[in-house]
Parts: sequence; C-alpha cells; structure tokens
Amino acid sequence: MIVKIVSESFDPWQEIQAFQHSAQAMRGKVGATSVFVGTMRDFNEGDAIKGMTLEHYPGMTEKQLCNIITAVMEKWQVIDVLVVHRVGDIFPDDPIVLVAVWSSHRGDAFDSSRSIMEALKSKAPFWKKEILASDDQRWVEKNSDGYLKKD
Amino acid sequence: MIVKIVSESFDPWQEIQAFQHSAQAMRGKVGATSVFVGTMRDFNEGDAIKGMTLEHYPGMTEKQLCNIITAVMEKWQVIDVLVVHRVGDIFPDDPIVLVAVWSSHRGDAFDSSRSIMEALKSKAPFWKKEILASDDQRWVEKNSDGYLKKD
Amino acid sequence: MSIKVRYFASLKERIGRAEDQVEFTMNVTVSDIWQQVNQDKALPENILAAVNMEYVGFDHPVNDGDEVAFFPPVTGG
Amino acid sequence: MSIKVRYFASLKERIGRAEDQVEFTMNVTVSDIWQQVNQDKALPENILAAVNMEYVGFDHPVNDGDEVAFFPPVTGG
Repeated sequence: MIVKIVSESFDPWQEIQAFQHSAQAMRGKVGATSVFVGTMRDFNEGDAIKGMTLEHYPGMTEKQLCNIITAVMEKWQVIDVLVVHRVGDIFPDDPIVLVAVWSSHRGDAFDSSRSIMEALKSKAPFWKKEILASDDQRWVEKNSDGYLKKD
Repeated sequence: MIVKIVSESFDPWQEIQAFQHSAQAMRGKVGATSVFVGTMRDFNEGDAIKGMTLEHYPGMTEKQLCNIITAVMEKWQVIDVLVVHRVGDIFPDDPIVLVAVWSSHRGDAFDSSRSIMEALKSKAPFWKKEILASDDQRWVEKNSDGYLKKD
Repeated sequence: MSIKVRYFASLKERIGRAEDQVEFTMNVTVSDIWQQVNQDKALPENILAAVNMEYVGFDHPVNDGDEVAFFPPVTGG
Repeated sequence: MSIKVRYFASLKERIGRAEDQVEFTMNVTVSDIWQQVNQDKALPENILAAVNMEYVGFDHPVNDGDEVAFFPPVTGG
C-alpha cells in the first residue's frame, strides 16, 4: 500500500507505471486493475471556476487514508493499492486524486476502488476552496453524490 | 468513442495518454476517469497457465462493443469511451482489455466502466484457449462472476 | 438462396470446419440452418447464434445473403 | 493538563485562528474544549471533531497532550 499527498502536479498514468515497475512481485498474479482519476473541472454548480486551493490536515489525512485502505483490503481480495492526492493550488484539468487497485479478479478490483473513493470523499480531511472566474472565492460545502443530474 | 482490436501487445497507460492528448475538447469538462485493465494471470482454476490464444469474430466483435458502449452512453452521462482488446497469442502479465470512461462525475464514470466490462464479458465474441504448464490446451468454458472466492 | 455459416472456438474444432455455404429454396430459420449443415450432430448445449453479427434466437428467420454464426459462450475480457 | 486545539478550512477562517493551546485541571470532553476556547460562539452546524487524528463524538474524553481538531465536512477527491 502506498499513500502519497503531493503539493505539485502529478501524472496519474506515470504514477501507475512507476508503481507497477517497482511491484514486480505482483506480476502474473494480477488479473484486474481498477483505476479512478479525479481531475479539476472548469465549472461547478453552474459557475465557471478558474482555480482551487486544496487544504488538508497533515498526518490525519494519511492516517485516515490508511484506515480506509486497510478496511477495504479486509473486505475484498486485493493485491495492492496506490492512492495519490494533490494539495495546494490547482487549476482546471489538473489531476486531484488517483486511486488504483490491483487484484486477481475484476469484481474485487471494481468494488474496492469505488469503496476507497467513496470513503475518501466522506472521511479524508481535505477541503476545497474554489476561485470563480469573477475572482470570488468560496468553500465547497459538501461533496456531491457523484452523478450529473440530467436536465 | 474508440474501439480497437489489436493483435500485438499494448500498453494501456500509453493508450490512455494518447487518447487524452488527441481529445483536447474534453479538457476542463472531465472530472472523473474510470479505467479497468484486465491482464493475463499465470494461474486459473488451480492450474499454472503459460499462455493463451484469444480468438474473436472480426466484424461482430467491433459491432457488439459499439452496441455496448452506445447503450451505456444512453444510460449514464459520459463524455467519451475507449476500449482496446487484445487478440492472438498472449502471455502472463500481458494486458488483455482496457476500458476507459471519461465523465464529469464519478458515479457516472464508475457505473459505466463497470457496465461496459460486464457486458463485454457476456456479449463480445472473444474466446480464450489456455495453454497449461503441461502444454495441454483447454478452452475456457465460461467467464467467472469476477470475484476470488475466499478459502 | 445462399447462406454463409460460420463456427468459432471450441465449436469450430468440434465440427472440424470454420464455415459452410448452404443453398435453400424456401424460407428458413437459424435452427433449420443448423439441421441442414450438421444433420448428424445435435446442437451442443449453450451454443449461441448470430445473424449478420447480431445475436438472435434459433427461430430467427434467415434471408438470402445472410451470414449465420454459431459459437460457444464468450470468454473475453 | 495541556491540549492543542486545531481548526481547518472555513471554520479556521470563521474563527480567525488556526489553533489554540488550552490548560485544564480536570477531565474534559471534546465538547468542553469547544466551550472553553470559543465561549462566545455556538458550534456551527455539521462541524466534525477529531482527537489525535481519529474521528470522535463530542462526548469523547480528552487527555493530557491530546490534539483536538474541529473542521467542516470534508470535500476532497
């Protein structure tokens, strides 16, 4: 298990490749890899967004992420997990979060990556402050349920 | 939507990077990317496997994959989809399938990538023949439900 | 009318051919096609059928120029 | 006993401080800590509490050297 909090831009696909390269012991055992990448949109709740600041609680964030991953690894058959989360000033199209799960079977991989993401959204101490196109700033009050509402 | 059937080894992470690079119109709109990669294990149903041949039905495979993706894009709010599937002779650790979905929100991304994978497993005309360590060959009779059974 | 019949994977090995070309003078179904080209062989369990690359039931009609395919459950991904 | 109290995000801005250091001579709970350091301010709705970086309820006991944190609902990911 690797959990990384990074204050500089990161490339999720390179993170995955580097992880796989250093985790040679998984070779041949992995049948399913489920990856989620969250990136910054340039709109939210009907407003144009030009930037965002991500605050976190150093120490508690890592601790909660490890708790989340440990609970998921007890529930599903998982080989390894990588979580990378960005903090600091970010801009549209920047990756915010990467969750990658390696497993022997697809059901375990899908369920556990989704479970990690949902738990991260509700329990990992990160807070987003949006900078609107107008330069107004606002704290995001709560995370959405994850679905775009059809008009 | 891009559907590719490839007879040579492919790198799923490079495929994703190339797709994103050429799909500049998605920039700023994507908040969630859900990726599944299926790779060949060196074991199945208790036996060591040293290789596999993947047969398909050229034409029908592509048609069914497009049907699957179209149905998913009608059900969930999806921006774009990439599916790559390997055919021919493959070896342990080779990627077999890549499903990547770009969406504005995570629920739509997770649900649609999983739905594509499950439909692919039951409807896309591919067939696996395993080559055991003993050199015996056997056709895989049906796909599993996707979960490793705990002992 | 002329129909192309194709077989895949374990069914292809079992039948020993990848395809057949059959001629009919009257309207037929997918089931009729199987009977015509594999008279001595019962349809193996779980075999799926497609006409022109779309899944169909065995009572589906077949027309001149159609491509009919028979194959075992799919195992991709 | 000495307790470090931390605030994050919108709560930190609202209170105008990132942390407090408080001294107690008797056993206290998380709720007592809030009262002590923010006497004039009711606890805003939905505020979460942690002791030593684990989530706790407001009736959770606090011991010497503990770090107590208050913050709004998390919005990462």
